[in-house]
This record gives sequence, C-alpha cells and structure tokens, in this order.
Amino acid sequence: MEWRQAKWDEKLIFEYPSLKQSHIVIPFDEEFAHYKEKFLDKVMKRGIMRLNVDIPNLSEPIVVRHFVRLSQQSYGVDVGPVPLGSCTMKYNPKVCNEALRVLDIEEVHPEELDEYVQGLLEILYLLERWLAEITGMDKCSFQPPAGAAGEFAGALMIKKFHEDRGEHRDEMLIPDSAHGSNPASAAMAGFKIIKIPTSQYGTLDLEALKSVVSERTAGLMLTNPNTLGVFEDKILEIADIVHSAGGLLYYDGANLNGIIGIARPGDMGFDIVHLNLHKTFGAPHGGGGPGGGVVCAKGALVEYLPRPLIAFDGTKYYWDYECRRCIGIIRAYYGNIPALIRAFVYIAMLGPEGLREVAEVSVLNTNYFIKKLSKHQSVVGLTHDTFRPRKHETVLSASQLKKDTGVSAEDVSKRMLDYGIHAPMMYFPLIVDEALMIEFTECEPKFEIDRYVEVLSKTVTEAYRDSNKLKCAPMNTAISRLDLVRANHPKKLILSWKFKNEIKELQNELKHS
Amino acid sequence: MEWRQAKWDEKLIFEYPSLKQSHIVIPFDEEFAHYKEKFLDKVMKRGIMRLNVDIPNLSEPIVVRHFVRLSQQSYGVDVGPVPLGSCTMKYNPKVCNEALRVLDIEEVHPEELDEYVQGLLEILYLLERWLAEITGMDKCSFQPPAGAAGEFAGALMIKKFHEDRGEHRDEMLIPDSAHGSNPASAAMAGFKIIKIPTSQYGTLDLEALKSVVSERTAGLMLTNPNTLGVFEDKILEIADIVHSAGGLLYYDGANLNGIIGIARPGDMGFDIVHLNLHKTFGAPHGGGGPGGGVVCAKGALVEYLPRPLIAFDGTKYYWDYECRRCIGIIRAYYGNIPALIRAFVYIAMLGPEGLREVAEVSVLNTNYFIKKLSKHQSVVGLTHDTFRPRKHETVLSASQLKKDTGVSAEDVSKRMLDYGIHAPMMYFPLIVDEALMIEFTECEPKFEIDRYVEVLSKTVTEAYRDSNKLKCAPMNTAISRLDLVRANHPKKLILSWKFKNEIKELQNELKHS
Amino acid sequence: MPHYWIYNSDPEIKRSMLSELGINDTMELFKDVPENLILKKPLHVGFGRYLSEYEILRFLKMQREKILHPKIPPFTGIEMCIHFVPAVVKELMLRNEFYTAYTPYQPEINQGILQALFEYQSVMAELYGVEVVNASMYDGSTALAEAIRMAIRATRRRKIVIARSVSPIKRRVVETWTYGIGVSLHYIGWDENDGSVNMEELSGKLDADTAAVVVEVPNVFGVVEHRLYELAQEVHRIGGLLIVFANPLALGVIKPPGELGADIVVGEGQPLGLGLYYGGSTLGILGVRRDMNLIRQMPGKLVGMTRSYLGERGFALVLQTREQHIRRERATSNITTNSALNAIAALIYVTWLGGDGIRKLSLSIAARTEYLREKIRSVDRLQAPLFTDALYFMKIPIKFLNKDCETVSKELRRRGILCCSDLGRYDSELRNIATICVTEVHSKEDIDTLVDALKQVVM
Amino acid sequence: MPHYWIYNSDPEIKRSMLSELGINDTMELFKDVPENLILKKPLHVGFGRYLSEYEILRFLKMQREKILHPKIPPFTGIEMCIHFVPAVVKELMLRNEFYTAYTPYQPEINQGILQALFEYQSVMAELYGVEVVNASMYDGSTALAEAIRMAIRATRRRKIVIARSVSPIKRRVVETWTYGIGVSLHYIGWDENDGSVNMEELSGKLDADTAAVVVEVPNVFGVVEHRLYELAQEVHRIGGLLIVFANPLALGVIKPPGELGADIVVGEGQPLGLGLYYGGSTLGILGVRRDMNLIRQMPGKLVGMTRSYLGERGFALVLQTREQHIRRERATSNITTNSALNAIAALIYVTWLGGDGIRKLSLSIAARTEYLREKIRSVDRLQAPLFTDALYFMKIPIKFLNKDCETVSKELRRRGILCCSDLGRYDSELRNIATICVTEVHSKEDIDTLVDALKQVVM
Ligand SMILES: Cc1ncc(COP(=O)(O)O)c(C=O)c1O
Ligand SMILES: Cc1ncc(COP(=O)(O)O)c(C=O)c1O
Repeated sequence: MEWRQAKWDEKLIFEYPSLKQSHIVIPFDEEFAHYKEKFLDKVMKRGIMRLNVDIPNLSEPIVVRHFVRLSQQSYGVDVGPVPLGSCTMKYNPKVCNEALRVLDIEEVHPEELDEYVQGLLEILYLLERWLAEITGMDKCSFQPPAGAAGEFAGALMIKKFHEDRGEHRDEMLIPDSAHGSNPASAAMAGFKIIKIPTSQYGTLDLEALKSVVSERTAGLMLTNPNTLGVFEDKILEIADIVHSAGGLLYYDGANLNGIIGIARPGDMGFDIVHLNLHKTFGAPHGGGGPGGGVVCAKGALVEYLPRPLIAFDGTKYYWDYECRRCIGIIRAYYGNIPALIRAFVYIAMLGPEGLREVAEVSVLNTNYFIKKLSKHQSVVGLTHDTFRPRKHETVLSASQLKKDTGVSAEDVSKRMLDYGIHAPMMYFPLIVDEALMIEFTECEPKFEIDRYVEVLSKTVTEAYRDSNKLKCAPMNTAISRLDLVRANHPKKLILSWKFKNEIKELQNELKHS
Repeated sequence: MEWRQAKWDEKLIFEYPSLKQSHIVIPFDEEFAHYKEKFLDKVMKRGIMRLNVDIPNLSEPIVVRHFVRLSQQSYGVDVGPVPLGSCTMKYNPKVCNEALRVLDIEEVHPEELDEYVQGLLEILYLLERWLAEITGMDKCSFQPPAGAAGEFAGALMIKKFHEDRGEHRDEMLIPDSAHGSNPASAAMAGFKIIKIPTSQYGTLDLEALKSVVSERTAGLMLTNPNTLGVFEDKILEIADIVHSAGGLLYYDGANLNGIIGIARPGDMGFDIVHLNLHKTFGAPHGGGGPGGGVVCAKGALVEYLPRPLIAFDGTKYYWDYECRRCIGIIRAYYGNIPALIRAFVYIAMLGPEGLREVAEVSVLNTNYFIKKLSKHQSVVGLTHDTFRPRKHETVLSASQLKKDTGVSAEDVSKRMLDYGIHAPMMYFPLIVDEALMIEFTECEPKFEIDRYVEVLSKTVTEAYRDSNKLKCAPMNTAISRLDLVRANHPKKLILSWKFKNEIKELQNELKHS
Repeated sequence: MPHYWIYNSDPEIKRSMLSELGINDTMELFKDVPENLILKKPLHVGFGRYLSEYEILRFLKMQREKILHPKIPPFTGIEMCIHFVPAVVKELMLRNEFYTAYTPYQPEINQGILQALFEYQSVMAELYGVEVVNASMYDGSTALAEAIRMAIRATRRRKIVIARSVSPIKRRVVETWTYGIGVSLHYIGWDENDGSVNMEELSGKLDADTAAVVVEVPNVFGVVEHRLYELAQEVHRIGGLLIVFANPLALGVIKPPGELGADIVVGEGQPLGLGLYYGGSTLGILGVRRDMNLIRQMPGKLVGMTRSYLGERGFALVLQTREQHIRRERATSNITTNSALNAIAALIYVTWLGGDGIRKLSLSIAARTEYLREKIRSVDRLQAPLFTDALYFMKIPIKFLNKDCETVSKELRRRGILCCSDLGRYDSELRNIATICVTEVHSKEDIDTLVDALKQVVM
Repeated sequence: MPHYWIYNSDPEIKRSMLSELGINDTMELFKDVPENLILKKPLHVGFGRYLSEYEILRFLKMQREKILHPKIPPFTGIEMCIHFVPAVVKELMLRNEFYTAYTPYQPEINQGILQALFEYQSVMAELYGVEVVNASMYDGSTALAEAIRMAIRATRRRKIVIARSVSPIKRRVVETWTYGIGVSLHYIGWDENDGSVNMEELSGKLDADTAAVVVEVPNVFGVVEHRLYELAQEVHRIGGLLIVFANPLALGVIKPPGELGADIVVGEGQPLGLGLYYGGSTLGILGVRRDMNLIRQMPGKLVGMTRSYLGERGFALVLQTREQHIRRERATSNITTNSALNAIAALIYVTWLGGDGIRKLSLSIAARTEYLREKIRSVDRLQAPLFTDALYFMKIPIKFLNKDCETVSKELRRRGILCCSDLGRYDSELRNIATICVTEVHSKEDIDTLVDALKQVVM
C-alpha cells in the first residue's frame, strides 16, 4: 500500500467567488458611526481616499476550509521525520503551546511598565541565566529575531570592539563549510570575507588558518560541531591562533544540539555565541519562521551586546537600557517572546540531564544511521574522514551515484518524498559534491531511522535499475516535480496575483498540456 | 486534476515497537516514593495486584504523528461540506473554542460551591432564558447529554405526569418518518409505540392519528419540520387532537434549524422540547459526540424536568435541586458544559436577527438545491408533495435510478465521495425508498451547493453509462469500499486488538489478495 | 441581516438564489407555516444585535473574573477528581478533521476516526480485562444505567442488587433510568471493617430472579473491593451477571474486573485526559467479555476491523442492527450521539502514558493515598479513615464527629481549599461522611496544607 | 536518564544501537572532544531535574499572577497598538502541518505553505499598491533597515534622508543596521501645522547622492502623510527612491503608497491578526514595484507560481540566487529564518476580513481617532492634538505642558490605564510628547474613561 499526500485542487483565494461586501462584525462600530463621515471628508479633501481593496470577501467557513486543505498539503515534523541537516527539526513539544496559552500574554504590550510584568520578566531572567550557563558565556541579549540576526549582531559587536580600541580589522575568517548566513552577516557588517578551507579530516585547515590571520583579522566565525557534523577537535589551538592575532571567536550556535550539556563554546574559547531557539530548544520553525535568536558574550564583549538586557536588582526584574559601548538595538522592543517562553519551558522540562540526553541521543542517532546505511549500500556515503564519529548530523555524497547513473542528489531526494518521508537537505555544505545532509535530532526513534535507511537504500537500488523513476519523482505528493526553470524565468516570473498576464499565459499552457 | 484524500498505511498503536518502559514524568512522584511499597504490599496481600498493562510505550512525538496522520484520513465540516440530512452539520465557529479557553474552566470542579462560580452560572442562566424564549417553553434543564437522552427524559416526564394523575397511558404515538431514537427512547421509558403513517403530502396522516388516539395515549412525539423537511402545517389541529385526548406533545428539536427565530414549538402546542446543541447551535459533533442536549417544558410539565435547574434569586445564581415531581437526575452533575458555553456564544454572536437568518438561509439553501438539481436531472428527486417547499433538509429517492441501472443510493453516495464531497445521509427516513437525505444548513455557500448538484448529476449520468464505476467507488478516499458483510460476520467479527486469531486470519487474507 | 458566518445571507447572493426559485422573499418558503405561528417580534435573546468576537470574549473575560479557583487543586470528587490533561491531548483533539466530523457512517472517508475508535476499544478492553468495549457512552453514570438495562435484557430477569457503596449519584441515575419498567433495585451494605461489599448480606439477596450485582471499584469511599473473584462466583452460581464499575486509573495497579469474573465492565473515562469542565462532557466506558449474547445486547456503537474489496485493511461501524436507527423501538438503546471525541482524547492520553506509564501513574496516586491515610490520622475529631482495614485508592473517607460536613467544607473553601462534599447530600445515610481525593496533581505540600486546614476547621 | 520526548533515550534501545556501532557508551562518540572541554558537573539550568507538564504549567500559572493587565485595553503604541486576533487565525496557525514545517525547500511536499505564502504576497501587494512583496521579514523595524540597505545597493548611492517623524525606535534600528558601512543618514523635520514631512527642508536635502527618502504613514504622531505623490516626484527627479513605511490597516481608507509613487514599501504586519506578545514575534512586510532591478535587490524569500512537468499548477521558492545559502557574502541579505507563519496568520486574517472588511475596519478605527481627537481637546494643560491641521489615523499626539510624561503614565497605570509612553525616551527632542492609540478594541466608554483619567492626572 502506498502513501499518498492529500491533493486538493485548491483555488487561490482570489479565485473564490467574492461577495460584493464583507459582513464582518466590528466591535462597537455603531458607537462611532457619526465620526466616519468626518474622517472621510478629510481624506477626500486631501485626495488620498482609497475606494477599493481588491481582496475577495468570503465567509468564515470558507476561509477555514481553504487553510485546512492547504495544510493537508504540507509536511512538518508532526507528520513525519524531517531530517533536514543543519535545521535541527526536532519535535516541538506541545506543552510549549499550552505554556503560551497559560501565561496569557497575547495582550501584554511591550511598553508595559516593568513592575506590572514581573512574572514574565522573571521567566526571561531565569532563561538568560540558563542560556549563559549552557553556552559558558557571561550575558545574553534576546534581541536577535533569528540566528542570522544574531550573527549580524555579533559581527557588529566585533567591529565596534576593534574600533573602540582604535584597531582597523576588516577581515572576517570563515570556513568554506560554513552556512551561507555567516559570510552574508559578516559582509553586512562591512567585513571582507576570508575563506578558510576544510581539511580532508572534515575540520578547519589549521595551516591555512595560520597563513591568513593577521593584524587585519577581526575574528573567526565557526560552528562546532561544524556543518559536516564533525567536531573541531583542534578548537583550543584555533582559538589560540585567532586570539593571539588579536581576533575574536564567534560561535554559530545552529549546531549546538551536537554538544549541548557536554561541552560549552565558552570553554572552547569563543567570545560571542548566537543560539537558534527554533533549532536547539524545540521552538517550531513555522514553515520558515518566526524563530528566535539569542546572542551571548563573554568578558569585555558583554558591553557590546544589543540592548536592553534583562536584569535583577535583588527585588525587582527590569530591562537595563544602559549602553556605553553597545551596538544599539537591532529590532523593536525585546525579542521574539513566544520563542523565548518556549525555550524556557523546554529547558525547564529537561533540566541538565535532559539536555545532555539531547546531545547524546542526537549523536547516537547520526552514527547509528551512518553505520546502518553503510551496511545496506556503499554508493552514497561519507566524504572526509570516515572514521571520525559525526555529531548531530552527517553529510553524504551522491556523487558516485551521479557518475554511475546520472541520478543526482536532488533526484534521490525527490524520490524519497514518494515514501512519505521528508528529503534530506540538498547541496549543502558546498564543499561536498551532490551533498545530502541528514540530521535526525534526538527525537527520531530507531525504527524511523531504520526506515530512512531502507528508503534511501531502495532509492539507490532503483537508481541503478530504473533511473527514470527517480527523474520523474515525486508522484505521491500533492503535486509532481515542479519546473523551477520556468518558475525563475524572468519573462515568466509570477510573484503575485498582480502578474495577471503571466498567470493567464501559464493557465493557457496548463490547459494545453 | 482529481481530489485525493491522504492515505497513510498507518499502523495500529499496538503494532508500533513498544519500549519496555514508559518514561513519562509524573508530577511530584519522588515525594511519595516511600509510600509505593506500602500500597503494593497491601495489594499483593489481597492477591489483586496487576502486573502488566499491554499497551505500547512510545514517545510523545510518535503519538503526535500517529494521530495527525489519522486525522488526515478523516473528513469534517472544516474540510468540506457534510450535508448529512438530519444531522445539521453546520460550521462550528472557532470563537467558541476560544471562548472555552478564555473562560478557563477546565479545572473547575462540579462540586464547587455556587458562590465561587457565579460568572459561569450567570452564563448558564442567560442561556436557559434564551433557550426557553427560542422554544416558547417556560423552563429548561441542561441534564441531557444529547438529543436522545432529552427524548428519554421527556418520555419519562410524560410517563410520570400521567401517573401522578392516576392515569394509565402507555401508548406513545410516533410518525413512521421519525428518527429511530424517538421510538427507542419511548420504548426505554416503557411505552408501547403506535406508528402513525405519513400522508402523500409528506405530513402526518391526520385521519390515522384520529383513529388511534385514545385514553391510552400518553403523547405524540413529533419533529417539525419533519424528517422529510416538510413543515407539519396542520400542527395546531394535531396538537388539539392529542391534547383533547389527554395526551402530551413532545417536540424533537433536531430539526429546529428550519424554523428557529421564525416560529416556536411552544406556540404550536408542544409541551416538552429537546434541543440538540450540536446541531442547531453550532457545537461540534466530534466524530460522533459529545454533543449537548437540553430539555424544556411548559406549564405543569416544568415540575417534571430533571434537576437541578439553574436559578437566580435576584442577587445570586444557584442550582435549584428542589424536586417534588421531577423525574430525578439523568446523569451526574449538570450537563455537557462545554456544549452549553458554545451554544451561549453562538446565540450571543447572532442575536435574534442572526438566528432568524439561520432558518431563512438554511431553508433557502434546501429549496435552491432542489430546484437546481431538478434542472440538471430528473431521475433522483423528491417523493411526496413536490410543490411544497422544504425546510432545513430534503429527501430524494434514487429508486428510479436503482430500477433503471441497479445503482443504489449507497453506490451514489460512495461515488460522490470520490469528488471530495461528503455523501448524503442514506436510507433514512425509512418511508422513502433508496433515500438520500440532504441538509446544507445555512453555512454552505451557493457555489458549494452548485457543485453538489453538479457532482450528483454527474454521478447519475455515470450510473447510466457505466454503473460499474459506481459499484467500485470510492477510489480517491484513503481506502476503497469496505466489505461490511465480512465486518459483521459473527465468525469474523473483530472488535478489538484482543481478537488475535481473527486478526491473524484477516491479515492472511490481505496478504493473499 | 447578513452575517459573516453565512455566505448566502449576502443580499446579492440571496437575490440570485431567490430568482432561481422565482420568488422575491425567503418568507415565501414559509407560506405553509400558519400565519399566527410566525413570530411577529424579534426573539428576546443574546444582546439584541450581532456581537463581534472581541465583544463576546471581553464579556467572557469579565465572567471569568467571577469564577474563583481554589488556591490548591480541589480534593472533592464523588464522581470525578481533578486530573492532569497533557497538552498533546488538547492539541490533537482540536484537529479540525476530528472535531468537526459526524459519526463515521461513510467509513471510506473517515478511516482516521474509525481506526482511533478501534484503538480506543482495544486499550479499554485491555485496561478492563475484557475483549469488547463499545465506542463510548455519554458518561460513567449513564453507562452504568445502560449496563443494568442490558443485564436485564440479557438475563430476562428483573432484579438488580446494588452495593450501597456504589456512589449515590450513580445510584440515583440508575433509579431514573429504570423508572417504571418493573425493575426492582435492592441495596446491600458494606463491611464495617474494610468498607467492601458485605458478602453475607449479598448472599442473602441473590436468587433466581437476580439479573445482576453491581459494585464499584474503588467504591464511593475509595475502598478497593478486593473480593471480586468470590463475588463473581456467587453471582454466576445463580445465573446472574456481575457488573463492575471501575476507575480506569485504578486498573494500572489492581487486577482488571474482567479478569476477576465481571461480565459487564463500566467506567467513567474522565480521569484519562479529560478536563473537569464543571462536570461535563465526559466519557462512559462500557464493555463485556466475549460472549455473543452480551455483545448483541450492548448499547452504542462498535467499530470493527475488516477489509476493503481491494484488499486493504480498514475499519467500519459494525453490528448496527442493535441500534436505534435500524432497530428503532427494539433497539438496545436510544443512544445516537455519544462521546467519540472524548474517547479519542482518552486514547491519546493512554497512548501518551503507555501501559507502563499507566502503571506508574496508578502507583503514584496510590502512594499519595497512602500518604494521606497516614497523615489524616493526626486530625482529631474525625473518624479518619472511616474503615481501618481497607485498601484505599485515590480517596480517603472521613466522618465528621463534632461538626457538620457542609459547614466544614464552606470553612475550608474560605481558606481556598475545595474539599469534602457531604455524601449525605445524595444519600442521607451517608450524612457527614466525605471523601478526600488525591491524584497526580497533588504535591505533598498540597496534602499537608489540606490536613493543617482541616485540623483548624474541625477544632 | 531516559525522557518521554526521546524514544531512543530508552536504555534498551540505546544498548541495541550502541551494539550496532560496536561500542558500549555513547560518550565514545565524543572521544574527539578534548577531555578538558567535557563538562564534569551537571549544568546549572532548569529546576535540576525532569519536570512534569503539570509542574511547569503550575509554575507558569503562578507567574501569570504576577502579570497585571490594565483594566481597559492599552492606549500606548509607538511601534504597535493592541489589535484583535480572531479565533480562526489562532486555530489555523496551529495546524500541525504548518507550524512544525521547515522552509519549503521541497516544494512538492509543501504546496500548502507555498500557496499560502503566494497568497500572502498577493494580498500584501494589493494592500500596498505594488506588484511584489516578499514572503516576510522579521518585523517592521528590520524590514525598514533592509529596505534602506536595498535602496543603497539599487542606486549605488550612500545618502539616506529620513523624516524625523519616522518612529524613533525604527530610526535607531536603522542606525544599527547601517553602522560602519559608510552610509550617511540625514533627518528632516515636520510641518508644525499638520505634522507631515517638511517639504522645504526635504528639497534642500535631496541631491545626486541621495539613495532614498524614508517616510512613515501614519507617522509616529499618527499623522497621515498626505503629500506622498509630490514627495515621490521630488525624489524621483533626483534619481532616488521613495521608501514608505505604512501601517497596513491605514491602507483600507487611504491610497496605498505604491499607487502614489513609492518604490519600496515597508510595514509591520502585527495589526493583521498577530497578538502583542510583549513585542514579538511579529511580521516585516517588504515590497517593491515591478522592476527587475529592485526585485533582484530584494532580501528574503519569494514564492512564485509555476507548473509541474505534468502540467499541474504549483508554487515554489524562486530567485533564490539572491539569498545567503547560494550567494553567501554577496547575498542581498543574511536573512534565513523569517516570519512565514506570521505571514500566513496575516493572510488568514486578511482573508477573514475580506477587502471590504479591511475598508470597514480601517474606517472604524479612523472614526475612533476622530472621536478621540474631539474628546481630548477638553483636557486642559495639554497640547492636544499636537497638530491642529493634521489628518490622524489610529493615534493622536499630545504634549504635556505642566507635567512630566513619565509621571503621567505611571499615574494612569496606577488607575489601570496603560497610556502615553514618552517618545522622548527614544529621541530627546520628542520629550513629553506621547501618542494615544485607539483601535477596533476600544469602545467609546474606554476612550471616555481614559480622557477622564487624563484630566484628573494632569490637574
Ligand atoms: C549552521 C547555521 N548557521 C546559521 C543559521 C541561520 O539561522 P536562522 O535561520 O535562525 O537565521 C542556520 C539556519 O539554517 C544554520 O543552519
Ligand atoms: C431527527 C433526530 N432526532 C433525534 C436525534 C438524536 O439526537 P442525538 O444524536 O443528539 O442523541 C437525531 C440525531 O441524529 C435526529 O436527527
């Protein structure tokens, strides 16, 4: 029996028959009826009155169905495993949703005075202490709305730190295996990016590092375990090299799941750390966001953290806006509060033992998978030092498969979808040819990993037998393989309902195909 | 492009690989560790210790996925139209879910003292007043957990009423078109059921009624509009006939949607009324229940209502347990509170105008559908007086179709499922051959009714062209047509996981098919 | 007036539909309703106009302010005690496909609900030690009433022997449900030492007309009936049936009634992941051992496993000929709407716990009961616990010697503690007896707080 | 120690997995971590042990008691005002398939999210009067910062002219985001009569190095900039771009910026169905007119409509070569995680309202603003409203003449009213100026209560 995703030939909302009017009920509306004319007069006089908003008027039941149907054509961790490497798609505990409901802060305004939200501030204060402890940092700021924003904040902190000392350091060192947001963030802060190659062992090439550090080195951005899932075992030497040259160490916390509770970036020599609450701490990804970021710092760098910081004077919790050297604010108000509450609950539920279990099991899962897969087939496998254990994730290469059969990492991924299993992350990190990056997190049970091995192996076998099947995949998803060339073609690009002609053209094509 | 329901070859929970232990965390458990032994000693001594509960131990993420996948293979009003006649499957407003959250009564104990739940009692009091007003009754009891329980309560009230007057009345009159729960309820209260035929006009046969009323008549149970969707226009005469004979009139409120806000059972002469909050008042059906029932009474019958009744003494709301003639309690505590809150919110949101709109549009929808359908095809259509407007629902007969093609009402229904549309209620009421009973409620938009007409008409056409297609339907649902004969076969019956041998046998069959 | 829930209430849409019908006004569709029945004035309901969501929610928030929760979790509980409901249950119950569905009369499009109900039937069968449990009844009390009616049909006898230690609320429900059909209810007392059924009294009541004996485990006093096996033997000897009402959470640590000889098992599912909600809605559990005669007499829906014609495994409602929509006045019950969604909730909860988790939870509650039992002895002026030799689960019964129970509970409530409803309210023979209920939500500190308050109040 | 979220933490499962690996202890998988880095003591986090769900929720309920809500809905709002969130939005956002999904990099299995994001892009494009809106930014403030960086890239100029009437919080975010990359920010003031941009001052600042002019509608004072058209003309004459930050709810009654000449539109999506949640998370709206140069410079994700190879219509992420995961240091932004779920929430809200509903809602808010404007005049010792000739939407600015703004807001808060954050906190030139925000949640009575309280407090 085959899996099939739900398939609704669901209209766009614009294609639903719209009512002339909306019959929505607006609170207390009649009380102000008299004042509507007054306002309209004024707007009219200024010639800026809007007459029409071209969005359909429907009824509530129709709206509900539309989105329920769309949801059935989507796939998240609550549907099945989503072992996207680098994304730490772990289970989002339901108690965190309930926690948000229980706290009842939907209507709490960010400009509320501190003394009226002590219950909330205490939670944030505890969380801040916990995150500092977990990372081995002195202080954390909740400002960054996500990981990349944490990186940007960190890059600015590094920049300002050097400037304040009158040093001109404009080079940021970044491994070639790094996530794209690292160079992008550093570039946004005005740094020149110096790429450091990865050694055959899957770790930073120390000689290369030594050869580029200089008095222009502002810092090194690193994630450890790195994006190959390999722990940078020379991290203390690396830190030494960078620090000796006057540079700072930035830790990309996206991969913290591989060592949380076991080792701390602070102890490794990092000066600044960002965390992705939506990865390591179980906050949901929401189909892309919002997540939640945190940026932490040690020693002299604390002064540079974006403000405000949560503080406690022994009797009261409050926001500390004091900013002598800080980089300022990087977004309005305090942070992505719901993600912070979720992280608080997540840590509270697990405690020290649980967090350690998270790292242990996520690493166990990765290595079990690698071993099991290698027993089933040997075409798709590790690159770089195959004897080294991986941590939270692993990267396989389908390049042999591609050579043999013409089947690409993408084809393999698409075919896996047909089994009701989410595909790996494809083509990242860039240093691995035909990369398939897989991260189970601690949450996937053994039997799902076994099944993943089975499906991946079956797919490899199919590639040799009938590569066409993979090229045509997926067939069991709501829709079959999409034409991305057409999607990106500048003349055919359709970015909204306003691209009327292009849509008409597309519909014509569809009719004739 | 065809609709397809999601299809998961989802294991039973018992088929998942179980852990030896459960790692659930129980609150404050260690605090009491010491006392566990004490208890176990005592149980052991009495020889009644349980050693094993054979239910698998899984992890939370697995549990979540299991039920998400099951849900994707189900179909409710939030997925598409469910125009099951007699069920009033209307939209369940989301604000009612939110209302329950906001009220925060999950932990309110039914033995709480009245003075601590005044906020809740006030809501119930208002609701009681509103329902009395809507039905034209004097007083309502929230005791019945559903409609059928309301009928049973009503039947008991009728019984006790007559007994208290020393009258021996043991016959309950019930039309042949009535819902099965009516005779079942009356029988449970010990009544003999006298069936009244339906006239060619689709209404109660008055002559037949006259011919059976007697001094043994306890009452007449009626729904109006009736299950054909026809309004009993002679209702005042009917009431007269029954009352004159010393009988009482019971109103089955399941069909109230057809006249709510337009006419009231109380004004028609009914003495007792039950309401189905999960039909008329937008509470969800939950895949079968729980719903919520209410039973209301007029005049002398009020004394007989099940207790307690909600009351107000001018300053405080309270439960009135006083019971001189009441039939007692028919369930523990007060009622299905969540359904009551939902009904309160439903009525509050709509107010008098909205409730009337409910009836008007639900009736408009029915008649529009009948007209439209008759234009598209003439095989499947009304029985009984076709000139009479229908109210909330209508009953079509596929008997001509069956004669012509061998395709049954069931086949038509199954085929409709293939279009992602829920089938009508089949084979009810019993007085219509090959009945298809359809109720859109006020919530279905015109375009969905049009589509329903289209699909039903297409299905009829298919029946003549290729009846096999209908016999094999459905194909697009999670599973194809089920073998109900096997399902009910006494030797093959499988009612739980404990029917191990029968399950093994079935699995063997499946393997070989 | 058009409303945003009702698409076709839009004037233009209405007009187009009316014109299809060739009429001008919807009211023409009501021309068969006698003129004098048509309401002339708007109903006096709601707030007289359309409310916005915001307004109703703001109103409800005001009402919420007038619902005062006790400071620590309640200790009362004749029919139900407070229990914890995990977030998974609340979230998954609200899957739109589940909660907005009807009874799965079209099985092909509702396999999810059917499989879940089959799983529910299976886990409950396992818990209660029987083979068959139906797809839910309204609540425990009505399930018990139906079980008794079922026993009467199955045995064609008309006498029921009920332990007086069955909760008086349930007993009163049973009285209503057996009113006027010629059934006689006979009550038997309890053993003064251990609070369990008085076996001698029982033996005296059994005869050839006895359809069934009814006991509760733990009973209204929290006492675990520990002689079910003997009881079953006695009842069966005279050809009657044993009906056991059992708390599902007790069944993690004590042998299930089905295993000890019960013919019909009944329970209230509320402890399995359902909130209190001021008493409802809950979940009636009803099961029987595998006996076709009993199965055919069962009320309510049953889901069976079968196959599709194409050879897939599937689930469907079975044995519907027992039910009202087919058998009408000869149906085994009138029940139509049941508690399916709560059954699914209970299933989710049980699956979340796992079999071993249920055992652990049961034991944790039992341990608390032991703790309370020990602790309560320190309170003077109470007979506590009421029975010295009893095995208690979840509840400890106490008897007030110098004070009125109602007064005590009011006084406790004033101190933020909800405890000790007077059982005498439902059965005057039980006056000034109350039970204290402790569950997984109570910490040691909570229990200590209660006991300290009790000490002060009974002084 | 095993935990119920983590199946493989079970000792037996772990053992079997370890044995597959031929090792005895998971820690062997960490042998490459330098010994001295391995933590020797447990972390000092959480409550030192596993908590049950019940315990954490009970803890949070205690914390909730220490969150004191004002008696009537808040009137503050520099960056965000309180708005109503309908139940549909909350319920549908929590569809498991939506909220537990990752960014839809595999479009075939995530058509639902992609279609929803395409619809989001479309409704926002309609609201703002442009053709292209991306699939979301973090929030309004960072979206504005990115819009400015984008204008710099698109024009290759380095001067930005910002109205001082753009909210000071956003201005400070912009300062951070343009730090140290050689961009100069120039501020221009407002017209003392009508609170809109001072056009003369603006003209003086425009030159051939000007990348963009930035204004807000309604601006920090609640004033609707009504000369956008002229402004656009001026900016375009010197080859610069006009960036307009606009409140989406104002766009139901006033012409959208895109129609008046804005090149880049920006907004904060919180008014569209997102709770306040103490400031986050929200939704950054960012769009441009249809110009390939601008589109190629956009940050963030874009969803496009296309077809499958089998001829079905479908949706996918497009123009990804702009993004960090492909373009790395030359990407248009570093943004990765965005606010997709909030975008879907906003879409649901807008669909729920309908285009006409947005108009009605906007007008209802506008009417309240007019009411407040009239009412507030009765308060002495205030300059209220600050600008006599202005067109206000949602906010009325007031200036305290005899009292300190901070003192006033504290005093009001003591009376249960949250109002009047001092704008001077973020820009000292705005000291003792505050705005009062009124939205669809405020009744006449609420507004009257505020005004009465203000009267008493400023006395
Ligand atoms: C290794 C790595 N670093 C940084 C990021 C960026 O984090 P965010 O998506 O929270 O902005 C990611 C996210 O995918 C990542 O995988
Ligand atoms: C006409 C009619 N009467 C009574 C009932 C029984 O109501 P309930 O299902 O609430 O018990 C129904 C329910 O289907 C019905 O349609």
